[in-house]
Amino acid sequence: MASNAIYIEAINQAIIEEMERDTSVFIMGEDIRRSVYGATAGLLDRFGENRVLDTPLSENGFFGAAIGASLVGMRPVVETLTSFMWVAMDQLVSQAAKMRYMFGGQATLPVVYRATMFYGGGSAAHHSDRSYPMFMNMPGFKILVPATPRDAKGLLKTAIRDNDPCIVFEDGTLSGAAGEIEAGDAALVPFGVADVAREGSDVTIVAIAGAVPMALRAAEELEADGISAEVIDPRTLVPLDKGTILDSVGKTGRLVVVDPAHKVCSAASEIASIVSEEAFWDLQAPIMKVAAEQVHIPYTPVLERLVYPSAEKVVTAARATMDE
Amino acid sequence: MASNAIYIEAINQAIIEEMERDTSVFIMGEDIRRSVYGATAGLLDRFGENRVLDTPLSENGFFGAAIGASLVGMRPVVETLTSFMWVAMDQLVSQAAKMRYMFGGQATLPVVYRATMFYGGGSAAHHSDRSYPMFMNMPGFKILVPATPRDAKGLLKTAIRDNDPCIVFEDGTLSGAAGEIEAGDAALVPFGVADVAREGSDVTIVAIAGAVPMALRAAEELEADGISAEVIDPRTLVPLDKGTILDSVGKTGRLVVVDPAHKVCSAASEIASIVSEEAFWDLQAPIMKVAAEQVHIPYTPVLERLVYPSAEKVVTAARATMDE
Amino acid sequence: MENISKEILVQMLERMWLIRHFEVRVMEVHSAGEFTGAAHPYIGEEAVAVGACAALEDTDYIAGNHRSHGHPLAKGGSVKGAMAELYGRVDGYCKGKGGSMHLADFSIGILGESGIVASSVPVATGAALAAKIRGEKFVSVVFFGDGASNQGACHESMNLASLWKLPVIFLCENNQYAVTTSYHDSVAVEHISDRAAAYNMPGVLVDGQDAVAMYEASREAVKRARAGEGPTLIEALTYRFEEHSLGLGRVRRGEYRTEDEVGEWRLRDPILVHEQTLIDHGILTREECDAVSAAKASEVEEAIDFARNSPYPEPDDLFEDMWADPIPAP
Amino acid sequence: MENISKEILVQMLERMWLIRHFEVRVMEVHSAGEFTGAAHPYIGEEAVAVGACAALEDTDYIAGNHRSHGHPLAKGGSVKGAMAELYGRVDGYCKGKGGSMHLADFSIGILGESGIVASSVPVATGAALAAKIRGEKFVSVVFFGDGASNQGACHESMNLASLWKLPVIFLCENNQYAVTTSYHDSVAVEHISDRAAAYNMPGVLVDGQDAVAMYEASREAVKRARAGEGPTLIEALTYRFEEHSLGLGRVRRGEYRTEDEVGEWRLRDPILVHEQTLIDHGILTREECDAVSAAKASEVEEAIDFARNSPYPEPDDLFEDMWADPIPAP
Ligand SMILES: Cc1ncc(C[n+]2csc(CCOP(=O)(O)OP(=O)(O)O)c2C)c(N)n1
Ligand SMILES: Cc1ncc(C[n+]2csc(CCOP(=O)(O)OP(=O)(O)O)c2C)c(N)n1
Ligand SMILES: [Mg+2]
Ligand SMILES: [Mg+2]
Repeated sequence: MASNAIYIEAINQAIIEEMERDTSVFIMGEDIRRSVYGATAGLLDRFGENRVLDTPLSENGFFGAAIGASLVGMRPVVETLTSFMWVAMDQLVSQAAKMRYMFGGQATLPVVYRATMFYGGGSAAHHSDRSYPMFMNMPGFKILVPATPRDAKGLLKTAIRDNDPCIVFEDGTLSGAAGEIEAGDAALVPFGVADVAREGSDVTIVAIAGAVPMALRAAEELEADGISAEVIDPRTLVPLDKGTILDSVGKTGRLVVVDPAHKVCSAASEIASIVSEEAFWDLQAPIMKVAAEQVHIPYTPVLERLVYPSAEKVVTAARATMDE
Repeated sequence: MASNAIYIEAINQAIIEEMERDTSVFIMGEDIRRSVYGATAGLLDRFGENRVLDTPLSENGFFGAAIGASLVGMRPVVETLTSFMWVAMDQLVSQAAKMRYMFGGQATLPVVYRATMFYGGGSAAHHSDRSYPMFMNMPGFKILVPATPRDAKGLLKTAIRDNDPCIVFEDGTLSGAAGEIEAGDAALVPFGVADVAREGSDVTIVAIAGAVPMALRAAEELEADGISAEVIDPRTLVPLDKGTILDSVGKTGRLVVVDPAHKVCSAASEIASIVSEEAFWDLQAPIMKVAAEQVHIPYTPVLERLVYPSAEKVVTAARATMDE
Repeated sequence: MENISKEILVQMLERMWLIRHFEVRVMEVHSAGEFTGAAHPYIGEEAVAVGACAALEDTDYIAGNHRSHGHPLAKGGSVKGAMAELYGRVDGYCKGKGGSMHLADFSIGILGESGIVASSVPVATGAALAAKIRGEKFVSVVFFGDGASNQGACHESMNLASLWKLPVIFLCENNQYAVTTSYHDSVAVEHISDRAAAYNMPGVLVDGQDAVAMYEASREAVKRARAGEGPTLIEALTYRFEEHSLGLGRVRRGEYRTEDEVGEWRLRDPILVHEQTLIDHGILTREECDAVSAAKASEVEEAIDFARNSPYPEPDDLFEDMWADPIPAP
Repeated sequence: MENISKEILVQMLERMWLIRHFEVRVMEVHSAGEFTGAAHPYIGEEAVAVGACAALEDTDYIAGNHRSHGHPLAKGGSVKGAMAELYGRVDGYCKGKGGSMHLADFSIGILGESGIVASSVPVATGAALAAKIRGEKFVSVVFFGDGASNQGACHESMNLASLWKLPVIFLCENNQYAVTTSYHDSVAVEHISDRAAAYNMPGVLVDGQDAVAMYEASREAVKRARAGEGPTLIEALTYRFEEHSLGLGRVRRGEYRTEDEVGEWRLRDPILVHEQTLIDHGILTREECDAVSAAKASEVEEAIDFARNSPYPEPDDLFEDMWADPIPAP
């Protein structure tokens, strides 16, 4: 049965359902017993200290401990922020990402990293990372970017059941976003299946995570001037549902990619490069990237808001493709 | 006066010349006094223990110490391998890359990281990283990818004199490559100026680091079937000389990008996305990416050689753009 | 106590009051919505930074962490620059780009606060390395928490500093908790200062509520550092009187520490402790102490007025300050 | 010594000889160009891994580092699988994908060797965490070097393991050098085992040339771990008889350690030491010892034949083993 929930509640429910379902699932992170970031509320009471671990401030140590536990049959869920992954890159890259291949398939690592991206709220340069493009370049992670409560819950549940290292990039700008969610297995969302958030015929807008609502707002504005925009949410970047994007461009001939990450070597760059190779003959206009400016995140709100994509920037880019 | 040298000697000379020129320059790394990797030969005798520091195995610690020293007037050169940068990502990302902007321009960090990419020689997954695309996504580093002894020397000298954090990705596959180099200031190579390694009119081949010699071999093969390929070596990825690439595509209408890094969110992806936005109307064929397969680097030579770009792959891609 | 100048004893009170009033007003204007973002009050811990910085010269360096307002003010950084930074204005230390967690006043050796825990420890170690290479006499002090002490960066930096006898002081502010986590649940040893033995350096456990004790321990460590004898690890036992951070309403104190515990520590308010010392030793009268407080309170008000009237950056400023040697934007 | 079974005493000699012959032949076939890439000989250090693994069950786990051949062979990993891996063949532990630095035989609890120094320390700690969460009795042992002990990963793992009383043994192979760097120039404390105090865990300094001493210390640590009393840090004093790595010709021994020093350590060859013990205690005769050596030598020859005759992977294998739940290649 479906119900309504906000993004952060959906995550909480996914964790509860999977911990109920499988006793090998446990969660670890900093101050999660008291749910400092909100997603782990009620877990301690329900599952006890043995399965809800508050860690010392040692991300490299406990990210790696999660890997080791996963190798011997556990299914750890690790809570963190994207900005705290830098100190743990050793374990993320050299162990989680590489281990299975390096050992010829002997290692199986069902570990999930839940990394919240806090940006847009004056958190400044040290707490505003949107780092999924860097992890896309490194083989070995399944990379999930839910933009709705349904996908936040469904992709996390699928990730916990998946047998490979997964990173869920949870978008902090969406924490309070409401939507309908399912319960139990009905809530599962498959990897590699993009969501056509809105159908259209003139221009394809591929939008990632927090950019999806912007793209939908932009699509409404565009409709006002008679431009029909199709909005595609890839939902997972590894694997990436190329087919849905290529088909849409085949229909519209125009592409705008909206990505909250820094624009150089971004997910938008990757998607643009795929389309310019595989759907070149369908294109009727240049591919437009709308991504974060290549500067760090300034604290002051008057500057921070200028960094990211916005509905306005998307509208401008989409119009530009139409003028061609 | 020009002389002949191999790539690794050119690096050694650049360090010596800059340490002679400026006493604030010092070098630190693991086992550099005995020049385990070859580039630091003779430095200890010439400059003494105070300026040639062997460090403990603590990359995060000494990469960060280099940052701190640079803040107060020193010009550290840090020797490492790309694969050892993961353990130091905290200092590289949260301090080196972000500090100046975060502190409103108060911090000046003239620090250089010399990161060798050892790949192609059976070093396996842990020692074969070609990670420059990940650093391109993160603002704050000037990123240099020398493909010749001249550029290995010239870019390193420019980097040591530059006042921003620089990473020189030295290509281990080129260590023994010979070429002509200049001495002193004549050797300086500016950032942001691509090298047209070979002129041509039918197809543009942009090649990075170790891919440059491949692209040149491919160009010769292509010439045999009457295809005139222009080979462009960007030499620096941040800043990137877009102009030279766009002009070339304006002339040829065809683009192949060759990148030894993993292909997803690679430098090749970025360059393809720029051209598909800014030179779209010049393009007469899909943009082809020739980059490393999205798997880790296998030890066994029979598989490893299949991962990377090769002259053959470049020829095939270039021909494909001509067939369109 | 005897060999501490009256000037320093009074200056320590001034700086503690400055920080206290600064933080109290920050909590007020923040909850009034005058600016947003996280901010981590230093209330209760003033003696730590103030005592340590009283042992430093302007030519010495400090680096700190997310609990970031006390360190620069203790080192003598501009109050107006600090407040304007919190307000995100161009006259802030960082022109509004850094905010609360990234205060830095390089003009007097404040190499900046780091939002990423323990991340400034290697940086401060590096400033000390420069002193050694150049044969200069400056020292550097890095402030980090009990939680931070569990980060690998601390281990690597302390080992490096001790090996090379670098003039750096590792100042661990053990305020008993990392957010909601007691240090007993995150540090496997009883006293963090005991870890100094693992690096063959002196480890000192100090009453962080007593500015004089902090000053004396720091002066000793600075002497050692300047003499080329290497680093010292100082653990200051202190307490965070307020919650972890402004804007983290979700975490209520009662959930991880008792009112009694907070109450007992409040009895050892570092300002009360220091004023008592000054009065007992006839250095200041109660009235003079109150005058110090009043003077600092108005200094903070001026800083708030200054900040409120300072302009926000212009849109074009977004692309400034990325590079010392600029390159074209991609 | 009394309470060690003859079986274990003999098995330790067998495994030491196995490793010794394996390494000697690897050096020969590598220099003959039968395979390439780096390889780090364990010669001189055999007693460390062999003594430690003799205290383990097959259901226990180990993880190691770049000096990687001794650990799996000591744990009882397939000799053929190890050799075939060095040859880059499909019958190798990792189907030729890992090579020398990434030997791993998961079938008997060998979680793999890590080329990145200290990187397997958190992983082994995590295996122990699983034992605790599930209330199972297995333990894990991680082998790392004196150089590695300076990595933050060791600090974080030891703190975590001690806090949570995890059944893990941190086994530091102090072979005196990290490549060319003496541990006196990289470790700020005299004995790495002294660092255990910083984590409130036992630290034991052991003669790493004596298999019996290694076994006894490890057995004690394993007992503690299985009893839920937490981790132990063991520092084994040992020595690398050969150069750091095959294929690093540039580094000549004379440059960083003297022939005399090498010579003195060679007198304490762990195999000589252990054979003397066995003979003195009348457990084996000289002839029986020689027979053990001969048997292991031929086992290694068989492994080499096996490896030489094992096929290389097929091109399509390049894309295998990336995922447990496969996804389309991009
Ligand atoms: C690497 C990293 N991990 C986690 C955080 C989130 N965080 C911010 S402050 C803090 C607690 C720090 O505790 P402590 O070091 O004791 O300093 P205190 O806040 O008590 O002054 C945490 C977990 C962070 N900023 N950086
Ligand atoms: C993080 C990292 N830094 C540097 C290296 C290069 N490296 C490989 S082995 C080694 C020395 C390791 O010394 P130690 O830990 O004592 O082990 P040993 O080789 O002496 O057995 C170094 C520096 C590496 N592999 N990983
Ligand atoms: Mg604290
Ligand atoms: Mg060693």
